[in-house]
Amino acid sequence: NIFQRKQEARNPFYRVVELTDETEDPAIWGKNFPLQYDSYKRTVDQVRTRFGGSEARPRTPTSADPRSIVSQSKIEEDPRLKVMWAGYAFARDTREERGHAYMLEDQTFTERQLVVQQPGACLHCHASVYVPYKKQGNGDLMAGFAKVNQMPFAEARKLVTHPVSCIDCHDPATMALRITRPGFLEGIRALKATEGVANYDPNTMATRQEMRSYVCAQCHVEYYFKGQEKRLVYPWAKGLKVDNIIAYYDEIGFKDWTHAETGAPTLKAQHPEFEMWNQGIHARSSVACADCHMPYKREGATKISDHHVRSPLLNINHACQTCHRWPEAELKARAEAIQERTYHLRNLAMDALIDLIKDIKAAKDAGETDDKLAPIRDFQRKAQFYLDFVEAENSMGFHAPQESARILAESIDFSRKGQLLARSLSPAKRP
Amino acid sequence: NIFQRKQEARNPFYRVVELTDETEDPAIWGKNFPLQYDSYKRTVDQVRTRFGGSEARPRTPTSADPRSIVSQSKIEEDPRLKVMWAGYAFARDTREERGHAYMLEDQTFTERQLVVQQPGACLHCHASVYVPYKKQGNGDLMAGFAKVNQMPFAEARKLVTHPVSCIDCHDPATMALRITRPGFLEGIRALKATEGVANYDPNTMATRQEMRSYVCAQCHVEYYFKGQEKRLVYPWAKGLKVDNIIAYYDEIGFKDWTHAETGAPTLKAQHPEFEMWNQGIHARSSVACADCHMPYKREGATKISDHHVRSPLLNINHACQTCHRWPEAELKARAEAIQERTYHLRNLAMDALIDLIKDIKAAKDAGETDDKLAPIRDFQRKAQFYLDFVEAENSMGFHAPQESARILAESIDFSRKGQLLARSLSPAKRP
Amino acid sequence: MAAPISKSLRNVTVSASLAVAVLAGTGLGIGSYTFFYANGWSYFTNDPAACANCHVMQTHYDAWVKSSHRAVATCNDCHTPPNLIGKYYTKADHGFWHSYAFTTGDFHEPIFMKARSRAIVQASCRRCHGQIVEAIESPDPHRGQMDCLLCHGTVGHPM
Ligand code: HEC
Ligand code: HEC
Ligand code: HEC
Ligand code: HEC
Ligand code: HEC
Ligand code: HEC
Ligand code: HEC
Ligand code: HEC
Ligand code: HEC
Ligand code: HEC
Ligand code: HEC
Ligand code: HEC
Ligand code: HEC
Ligand code: HEC
Ligand SMILES: [Ca+2]
Ligand SMILES: [Ca+2]
Repeated sequence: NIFQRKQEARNPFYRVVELTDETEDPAIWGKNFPLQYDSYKRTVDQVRTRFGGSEARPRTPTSADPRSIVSQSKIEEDPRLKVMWAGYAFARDTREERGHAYMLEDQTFTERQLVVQQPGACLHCHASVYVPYKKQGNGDLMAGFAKVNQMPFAEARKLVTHPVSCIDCHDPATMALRITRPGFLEGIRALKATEGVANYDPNTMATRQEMRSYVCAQCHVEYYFKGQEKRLVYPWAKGLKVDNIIAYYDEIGFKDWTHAETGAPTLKAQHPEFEMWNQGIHARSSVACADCHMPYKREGATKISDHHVRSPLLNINHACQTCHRWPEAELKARAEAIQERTYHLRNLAMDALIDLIKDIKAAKDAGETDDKLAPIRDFQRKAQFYLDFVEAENSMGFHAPQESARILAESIDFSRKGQLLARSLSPAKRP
Repeated sequence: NIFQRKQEARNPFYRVVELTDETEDPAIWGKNFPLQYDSYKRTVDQVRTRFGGSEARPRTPTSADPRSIVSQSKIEEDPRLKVMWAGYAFARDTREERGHAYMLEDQTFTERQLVVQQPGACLHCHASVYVPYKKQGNGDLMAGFAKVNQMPFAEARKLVTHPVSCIDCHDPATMALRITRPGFLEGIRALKATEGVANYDPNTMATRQEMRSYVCAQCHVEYYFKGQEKRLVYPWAKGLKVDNIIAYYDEIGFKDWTHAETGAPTLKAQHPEFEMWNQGIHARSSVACADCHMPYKREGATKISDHHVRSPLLNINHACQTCHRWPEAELKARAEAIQERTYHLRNLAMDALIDLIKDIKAAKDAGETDDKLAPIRDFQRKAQFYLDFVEAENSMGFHAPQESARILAESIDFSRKGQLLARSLSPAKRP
Repeated sequence: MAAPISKSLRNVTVSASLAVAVLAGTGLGIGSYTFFYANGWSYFTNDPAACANCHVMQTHYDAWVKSSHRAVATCNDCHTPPNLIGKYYTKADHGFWHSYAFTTGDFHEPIFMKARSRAIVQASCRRCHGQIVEAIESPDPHRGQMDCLLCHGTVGHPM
């Protein structure tokens, strides 16, 4: 009723409990901010869109993996992925990602854990690590980060309890957004240095609108583990485009794995949402991740950010229609037209890559030397990374439609040129 | 001043002369509509943008070609075009297109006229043909069209006097837009039939906003000359996408020319602006050609359509800022970012096509049979048409950024697959 | 209220009398001719039709008539600050520059709001909707306030 609304409005923050820089549990924050907490909890929902969301698939829990529901498997939906990633943990188990509520358990129980001994660095993006890092570093976030990175996953896993929580994005005193992730702090500093800005610190130098994307870019980015210390690094020292990132990896001679069928030193791209969004028209128009994935919604006499982070296509009226006054069906059709085009090219690029892998394997089986194979394997490395940069990016091209198509076109060219080179090797040696 | 402005606002059209359905000369129309006529005359201006507009290049007039100024040559700027079009008139002379004022003389004096005996059908889009068609058809537009199509160009040329003029787009009685071009009337009818609309007639069934694009689509479209009668046809009976159009040509077994180096039955795409625009977000948002290329401008108290048809990037405040509230420099940068990406892919696709042409030539020189070459030549046909569909489209991808990139990606794939096939032919026969 | 907004409003008040003087001083020039001929005085009313006296405001007027705010906010509710001096200063400022620009025809088209006008409009949004947006107002204003117009730029006159 009106009276209650007026109350709510005058008193949007009920400070019923004291929050400190050690309050990890979101339920406690929820006492002060029940509306945000309620929507935050809804990230357990699973609803599928044409290319996003996720589908709840029942499974029989085991002692090794107690999950009774997972989301659909990407490698079963498209088995070519197993060839593309042959020899890497992703070929064993890769699923459609789902809501934030699942991040910790999905990481803990993915079968990828059974293939490779993973480091503590993994947790950076799958748990509320702010308080644990500080504790491990005796109050020093960066020191704790360095320490946890190097631990075996199982050991580090014991230090954390929650998926991403309020404290990971908010300052408990003011509720202002803040960056808590060392990986992003170092990554954005390196990036800004290339633009001539020294010692960039988002926590003091970013605008509010920038922060509405940066809190997401703490995790939704490409990364690798550097050296023995398994330091989590965002490869942005040459820029954010796929071309800059591969140039960076080439320079330091990094590879994620050796392809099982071809012996190529390959790279796995992972969720470069922030990088791709940056190339798109929305980023250029200052439209932030939160604008679409956490749009405002009205609750009584106040409007709040919808903490049910999810596909905007499940929430078109709030996520899109304030800016685009078209009917919901039309907006959905627009997004899907972009996605369908991307999907078509992704399939062409995938076919080309599989063809290349076959040709390299044949040349290798025919006894070609590593010397001769090197430039061809390099084509595979490039073709794979470019394709994966779109495949692993979760918007199926929406975040940057033309750039996604551009990247896939280059991937096709790399694959086919690699094939031409592979086939130019002495055919006499062919089986 | 204000007084005059108020006057103007009350009385925008001075009907000083009577216009009939036979008034060809735009200067006479200009007596009634001096503002539109003044801007219409300014299409003689030549200003270059990064990828559009045109550059005025002086030349020494000859008796065969009296032009003292032409625009830059595309085939000199990128000599790969001569290989792509080898054996066709376009390899002899293709220039950047310029303002409407030049259409008749540029067509008359292009060196392409020296290579092929052109038909009267050419004039459909380069002259004010409405009155001449009606005269030749004794009052029947379609009959006149059929008759002029078949004439030799030189003969038909004598029937016309003006470049596109007021009467080609306007009804002299009401000044409403109207379609006068048989090619478009037939083309759009075939297209609408595929969508289940029978006997479509734009002159009675199109909305005003549609007409603001259709008047341009009378000419800015892909076309071919059908059969002995050289009937001008827009190949839309299966749809407007590049894939639909090539399917149409394949079905009727049409080719524009035989490639001189490879013997492939190739197709030349020509200015498919209407087709490409249709795939873009602006068309989807009902933004018409005239909105960008003839935006409203204020003349005193009246707003008129700027009849100085030209690159919108030379007129950003009127052409774009009504809808996009960003600074001019930013809007230019946005358009150019799209164009640069397209240009990059266009170059990749061009390289791939040239490589394919080399490989087919080598296989042919090595004595491969037409039977064996046929599927490879078909790859060339496809790769060439897809690439040309973007190359010949004059917005360098702006009209449909992702679709242009998609088409180029497919072109690359066709070229490279063609190469793989060419090289799989018995290498023993290679020179 | 956001720092940048209140600051520019304070500047407004301080220089208001000066500006009125300038306006008066030019009163015998072309500005005043325009001002009167174009029914300048109606400008000081709250009637939106007064704005549409200038045909360059006609499109905004036509759009406002169809807007969600037609029944609840007039032009001045959004485009002038609330206090009396600010209000009439802003009107004088607009009035003078509009007349000047209109007469000379020397203005950028389409018309874009200046930064100061943008701040005034956003202050108006907050004046009416302060309550509902309280929860989303920035807790650390030095980072900048939420830009209402990023999402709601068309509420006054969707064109
Ligand atoms: C203009 C709106 C918009 C912006 C801004 C935006 N996104 Fe998206 N995002 C989308 C749409 C639309 C999809 C596709 C959802 C689908 O297919 O169901 C998507 C998909 C995603 C997905 C996969 C979601 C799923 O349901 O599987 C993730 C993760 C994501 N975006 C993260 C981000 C991040 C991080 C940022 C900022 C760096 C960002 N987005 C910016 C609109 C946006
Ligand atoms: C601490 C790391 C972290 C942060 C910070 C983070 N995310 Fe996520 N996000 C994840 C992980 C991990 C998943 C996948 C969880 C899973 O599949 O179990 C995910 C999943 C998602 C999804 C997919 C939901 C679905 O239904 O498929 C979206 C959308 C998304 N995040 C958007 C965002 C946005 C927007 C922000 C910032 C407001 C953000 N994320 C901040 C780690 C993070
Ligand atoms: C830089 C941040 C980051 C790091 C480090 C990280 N993840 Fe993730 N992870 C994400 C994000 C964001 C998603 C959701 C988007 C997606 O699935 O592409 C995700 C999704 C997942 C998923 C669910 C989808 C799937 O692939 O099945 C699993 C499982 C997972 N991660 C496991 C791991 C493991 C194991 C590690 C360590 C080797 C790790 N993650 C390291 C950010 C990260
Ligand atoms: C992944 C990042 C992320 C997490 C986790 C998160 N928030 Fe937020 N929150 C945001 C963003 C983004 C905003 C918008 C801030 C802005 O506009 O400046 C926001 C805004 C808020 C606000 C301000 C009012 C509003 O709704 O806009 C409150 C209060 C809030 N969050 C509470 C919480 C609580 C309580 C939790 C835990 C249950 C939480 N948040 C978890 C990202 C997050
Ligand atoms: C805060 C404002 C805002 C939000 C929210 C927003 N957009 Fe946009 N969108 C823009 C702007 C700005 C542009 C660039 C064009 C322009 O200047 O009008 C754009 C462009 C687009 C385009 C054309 C780009 C292209 O590549 O074809 C599409 C499609 C689109 N948006 C769809 C969506 C969808 C779907 C959503 C919701 C998931 C969404 N937008 C959310 C502001 C927004
Ligand atoms: C949303 C704006 C917009 C619309 C709508 C639009 N165009 Fe364009 N057009 C452009 C831009 C921008 C360019 C690139 C100009 C440049 O590179 O200088 C362009 C380029 C062109 C060119 C080449 C111009 C030159 O300077 O060389 C032609 C011809 C053209 N368009 C015709 C059309 C036709 C016909 C239609 C409708 C079927 C259309 N355009 C619709 C914006 C538009
Ligand atoms: C269906 C309409 C149409 C027909 C038929 C047509 N043209 Fe054009 N022509 C155009 C348009 C539109 C342009 C401007 C766009 C461009 O150059 O791509 C153009 C441009 C030209 C140009 C200037 C640019 C250049 O290529 O050097 C020449 C010369 C020309 N045409 C000659 C001809 C000749 C010769 C014929 C007959 C064989 C012909 N045209 C038939 C529509 C047509
Ligand atoms: C009667 C045929 C015809 C019609 C109708 C027509 N055009 Fe053209 N247009 C041409 C030809 C031919 C050229 C090239 C002239 C040359 O290069 O000599 C051209 C050139 C152009 C150019 C290039 C100008 C430059 O500087 O490069 C633009 C832009 C253009 N047209 C847009 C339009 C638009 C918009 C419409 C509709 C309002 C339209 N045209 C209607 C035939 C036509
Ligand atoms: C290539 C096509 C084309 C040609 C040629 C053309 N016009 Fe137009 N004209 C248009 C379009 C498009 C409009 C906008 C009509 C609408 O919005 O319905 C227009 C509008 C007009 C209007 C209505 C008022 C206005 O400015 O919007 C007048 C008057 C006019 N033209 C006069 C002329 C005169 C005089 C000539 C010859 C000197 C001419 N036109 C040549 C396409 C053309
Ligand atoms: C009559 C309105 C109108 C005009 C004029 C117009 N646009 Fe747009 N533009 C739109 C709409 C509508 C969209 C789709 C996004 C949306 O819904 O806001 C769009 C989208 C865009 C986009 C994003 C699409 C993409 O593929 O990235 C760019 C860039 C753009 N316009 C640039 C321009 C430029 C440059 C001009 C002038 C040459 C122009 N526009 C003229 C209405 C217009
Ligand atoms: C509900 C608030 C509101 C009302 C009522 C309102 N406006 Fe506006 N006005 C705005 C906003 C918001 C903008 C900024 C639009 C933008 O930048 O996207 C604006 C901008 C303008 C501009 C600058 C041009 C532009 O689009 O930036 C003019 C002129 C204008 N308004 C005139 C008027 C007139 C005249 C009226 C009354 C008929 C009026 N406004 C009523 C909110 C309003
Ligand atoms: C004398 C004619 C005239 C009248 C009356 C008029 N305007 Fe304007 N207005 C203009 C002109 C001309 C401009 C463009 C000035 C410029 O951009 O420098 C303009 C610009 C504006 C702007 C945007 C420029 C800025 O200051 O940021 C707003 C907002 C605006 N007018 C609102 C109004 C309102 C509200 C009214 C009625 C109370 C009104 N106008 C009455 C002629 C007029
Ligand atoms: C004079 C008071 C007043 C001013 C100034 C004002 N509004 Fe409103 N606004 C209202 C009222 C009253 C309603 C309708 C009441 C309701 O439904 O809550 C409303 C409704 C709205 C709505 C919901 C309807 C819609 O159009 O989506 C939005 C959003 C909104 N206003 C935003 C704004 C913004 C942004 C500004 C500043 C540019 C602004 N308002 C200026 C009084 C005002
Ligand atoms: C990033 C986009 C965005 C920005 C910025 C934004 N809003 Fe909103 N606003 C929304 C959305 C989405 C809704 C719809 C919420 C709903 O319907 O639940 C909304 C709703 C509203 C409403 C209407 C509530 C109702 O239904 O009655 C008002 C009033 C409003 N906003 C005012 C403002 C004001 C004032 C500002 C600036 C301080 C602002 N908004 C900034 C996105 C935004
Ligand atoms: Ca998902
Ligand atoms: Ca040109």
